[in-house]
Amino acid sequence: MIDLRLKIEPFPAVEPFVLRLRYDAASSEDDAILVDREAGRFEFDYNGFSLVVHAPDGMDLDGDVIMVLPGQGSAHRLVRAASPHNTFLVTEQCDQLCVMCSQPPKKHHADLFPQFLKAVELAPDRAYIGLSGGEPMLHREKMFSFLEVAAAARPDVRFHILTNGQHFEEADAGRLRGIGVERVLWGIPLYARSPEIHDEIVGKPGAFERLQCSLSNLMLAGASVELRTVVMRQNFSELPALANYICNRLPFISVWALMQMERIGYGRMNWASSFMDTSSDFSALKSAINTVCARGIEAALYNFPLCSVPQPYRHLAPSTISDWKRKYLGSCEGCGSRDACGGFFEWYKHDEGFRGISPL
Amino acid sequence: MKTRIFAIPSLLAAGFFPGKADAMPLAGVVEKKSLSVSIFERLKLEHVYTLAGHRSHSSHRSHSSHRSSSGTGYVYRTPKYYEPQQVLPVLPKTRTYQAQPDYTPDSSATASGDLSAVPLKQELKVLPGNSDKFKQIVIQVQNALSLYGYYDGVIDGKIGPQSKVALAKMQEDYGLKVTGTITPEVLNALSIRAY
Amino acid sequence: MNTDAEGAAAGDAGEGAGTLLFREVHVDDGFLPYLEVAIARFAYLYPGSSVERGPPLSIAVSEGGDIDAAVRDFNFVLYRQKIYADTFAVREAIVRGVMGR
Amino acid sequence: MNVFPLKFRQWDDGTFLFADDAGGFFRSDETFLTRYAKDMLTDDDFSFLEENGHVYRQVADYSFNAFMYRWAKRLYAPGDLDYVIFVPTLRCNLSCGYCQVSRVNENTPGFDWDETTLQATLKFLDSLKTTRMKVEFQGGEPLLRIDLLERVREFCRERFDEVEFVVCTNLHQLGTREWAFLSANDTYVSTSLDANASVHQRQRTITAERTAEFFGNLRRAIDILGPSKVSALPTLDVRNLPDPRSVIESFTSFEMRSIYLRPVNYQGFARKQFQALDSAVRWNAYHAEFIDAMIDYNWTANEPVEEYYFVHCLRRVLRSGHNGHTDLRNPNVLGQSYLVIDHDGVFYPTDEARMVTRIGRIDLSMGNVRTGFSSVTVDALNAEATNNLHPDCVHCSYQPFCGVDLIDDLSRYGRIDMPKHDTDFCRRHTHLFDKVFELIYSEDPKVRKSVAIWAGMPEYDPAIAKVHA
Repeated sequence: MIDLRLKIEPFPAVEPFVLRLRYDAASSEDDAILVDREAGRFEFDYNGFSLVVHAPDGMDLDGDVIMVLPGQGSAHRLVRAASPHNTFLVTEQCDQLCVMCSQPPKKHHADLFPQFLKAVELAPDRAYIGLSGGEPMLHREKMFSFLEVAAAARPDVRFHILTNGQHFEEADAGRLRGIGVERVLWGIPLYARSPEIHDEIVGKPGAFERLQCSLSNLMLAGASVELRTVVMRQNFSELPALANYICNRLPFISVWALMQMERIGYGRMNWASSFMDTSSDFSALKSAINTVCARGIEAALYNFPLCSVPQPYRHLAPSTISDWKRKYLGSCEGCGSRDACGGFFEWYKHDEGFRGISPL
Repeated sequence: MKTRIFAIPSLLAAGFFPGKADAMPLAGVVEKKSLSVSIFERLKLEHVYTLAGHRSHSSHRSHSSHRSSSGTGYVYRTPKYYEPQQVLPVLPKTRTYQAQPDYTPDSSATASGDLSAVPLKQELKVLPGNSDKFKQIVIQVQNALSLYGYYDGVIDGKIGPQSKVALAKMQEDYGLKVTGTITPEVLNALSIRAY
Repeated sequence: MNTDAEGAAAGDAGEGAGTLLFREVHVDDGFLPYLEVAIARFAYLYPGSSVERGPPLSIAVSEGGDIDAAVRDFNFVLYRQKIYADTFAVREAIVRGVMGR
Repeated sequence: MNVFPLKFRQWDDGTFLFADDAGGFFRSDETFLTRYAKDMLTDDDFSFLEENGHVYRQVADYSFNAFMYRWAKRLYAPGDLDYVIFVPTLRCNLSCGYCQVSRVNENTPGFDWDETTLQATLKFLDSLKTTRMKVEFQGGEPLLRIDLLERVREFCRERFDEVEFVVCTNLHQLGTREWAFLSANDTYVSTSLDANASVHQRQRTITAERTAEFFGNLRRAIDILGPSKVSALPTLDVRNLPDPRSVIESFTSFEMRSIYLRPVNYQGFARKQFQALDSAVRWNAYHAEFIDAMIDYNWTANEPVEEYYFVHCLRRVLRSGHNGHTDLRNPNVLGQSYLVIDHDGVFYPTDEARMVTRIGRIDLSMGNVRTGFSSVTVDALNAEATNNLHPDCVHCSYQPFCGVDLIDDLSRYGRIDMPKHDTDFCRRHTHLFDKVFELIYSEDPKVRKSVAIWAGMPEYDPAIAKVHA
């Protein structure tokens, strides 16, 4: 696993601040310049102050945007310049309680929008930044303002925002278009065509109905949506009906992502009752995928090891597990497809996992 | 019935469109006001999202009536997963779809180099807490350096070239690591409490 | 479709048209408002046919023509005109909704 | 609950296809039709219709909005002009029997772009908004003026971010300079391969020597440019149609798997002479036979084949927004996203319009590159280029998948208000869509295999062929 935190030596900050690490020259007063480097220790000059970061020698920190929190011995790597996997955790609050949630919600919220804004400002050219939660849109007003200011400041930066889709209004159309509908991809989960099953999975009565309303609003606004469906025992047999529903009711989506579960958080607690071994039974997925493909809607399989997917569908399974939480099994050693495969989540447990897989 | 067969009026005559001039909103003239116009606008943006590295065969390119043009039509070789051009680049779940903004980024927004600073068009919320604190410390450091004869510049709370030289000299004299910056050791040596 | 009577007659529907095959067609009351436009449309689709309004309405084709097909298609035309009229407003709403007018 | 208007068509097997204006479709029977027409739909009917997006409760509810979106997405919205067809010369070094209109002899003077026209064309390109451009060189034989091609290509590469060039060539008399031109990464070859060697010789090359030259050059093009950069069209004579299997064999022997069947398109007098009414019937029957031959071929072949236009139609049935072919669009807006510039600098909306004008049928020119646009006639046509509420099309189940080709209508009948079912365009497309649906609803595993390949599905699934019993 790649650590998303960096050990730092004490720094006299009184509130969280964001800076960019540079090896050569500063181009902003938020840049810290490397002045000294020895085994595992990088010393930067940040406006005359020394900032000492401890990191493995091989690690490239140039261009990384980090956040220093007062009194903490580590800094958050908000943007790793060399990685496409950069996500800001906007909040840990959430108004749904999904059975497979990988990051169960917390009550407390620390507001870091100004810091995120600075991080966007300092991000590499054409960065694609993820915003996640919790439910980021619980802080609707701040999210919209953040996106508006960020969009104006950095016309080249694009966003991928994970939201439960419970908070879009018809009147948001203007703001969405102001930010730029082609610059934001909203990743929104929908688990079943049946309201009961969907509501049960997300632990919120009425969620399906509200989601339908939001999706309709997003469609009218011209927003770009990635519809996300975690495949589970609860919704597996419903997938073909959901595919049909998508073709008829949500024809505007940019892609339908069918996702395997992460065995962490509630996903770990509910693994036995929820994990669907799609390596042993892929049937409903076939039908669902074929339906949307025929109708011209892109389908994609996220977090599926290639060997768990039947050959005709493998090209739909990009390597999606973030670099920092990806692992391979011992048996992957001899696999010829390893380079193309996203592998397994760090917290995947094989004896409770896919039964029908073997190296390709 | 024989000459003019259009017994039922055409789209235009049916009163859907006020006049010939507006007859082809389909042809690109789209009003901005109405909400649902965006349905149509949306269609024009459709090509924005393409699977990275896998541009759709029919994306925006047209074929004329007499010659099908480049390419091999719809049926191309069964995708072999291992051919690099067929494989999606390693992207996270959050970034599988690479939006291709169909505008050129404002050149003023991206100055030279990848990681250059971007002048903000709108003032971001500043964080006065830290700036004040940093300034306070710098003033204390400049005062002390000045007291000990390392610095004779202005006490302005900013580390400029003169302060750096002073810091380096002081570090050298005190047997500290020479960085020209304010380090915890410098603060200790000057008895400044900052943490 | 309901057909009440059929037969062949000589020359009573067209001048010198030779033998005609004709059949009576029952029209439900619900379709009466669309009858006129359906007859016009049918005449356009079947230039060789003729329709007697009646009642009872009867359809004739010249000998060798397919009277079954003509009656079936007449009913389809009637259905289509009714559907067209009944749904005109929604079509209008769709166009307006999409074009923003 | 309200049902979006359904249009129906009875197939030969007695069942009915129902389709709405947004292209949603299902198969059912006459009893359903009667219930629908007589406002006697049952709960079962409604639940089927609701599940498949055919009903709404009120205007602007979710179902309505989604329908509206699908409806809108079926329409063609032309973008900026980014596709031009140039005819730098009308001269040609072949004299194929079916090409009497669009060529002159190789030595005839006065049928090439002159320097003024070239300069005006470049200036015109420079004035466009787009950042990407596709240029198709037609003729005549465009490579006779490789000097012009080189200059246009050089200019475009400079001017646009993304460029693509297609040379429509007969592949004769190619020298080093021509091969060098064709070898560039951004340049593609489109040629004619009429069925097989014997037909090709009969229709195009006449002598064995020239036939050998053509096939030698085609082989060389495939070998050095790669099969993905070379495409070929077979032009077939309805009076003398080759065995489909021989056509498939000759194309696949060159690794060309997309075959775009074209009937000889006679113009003027030749059309009257050769294209009797039944030629459309014959062509349609042949086309169906060809599709069946491809299905057989694909059942066992490693690399599948397709009939390009048929697959295009199939995808238009299943998908919206599938507007990549200029022949089949609704509305078929002309003169906007692509244009033809003829040898004399005259603008035309399509190549067909150029022919129709050239034979004196009607003037469809749109001005001249030297003096600018004038598009009164084309504007008038564009006002009629939508099929949605056309009095014939509005009742047709195939309307959402189909398009309009007013230039074809004008060229054949001299008018645009023929009853649709009497037009060649309508007959050809009705036939095509009948075949498309025959395949979509087929239970034959061979058919299903090809449908899946052509539709872009990993495997066939009956969910695409809805049936309401």
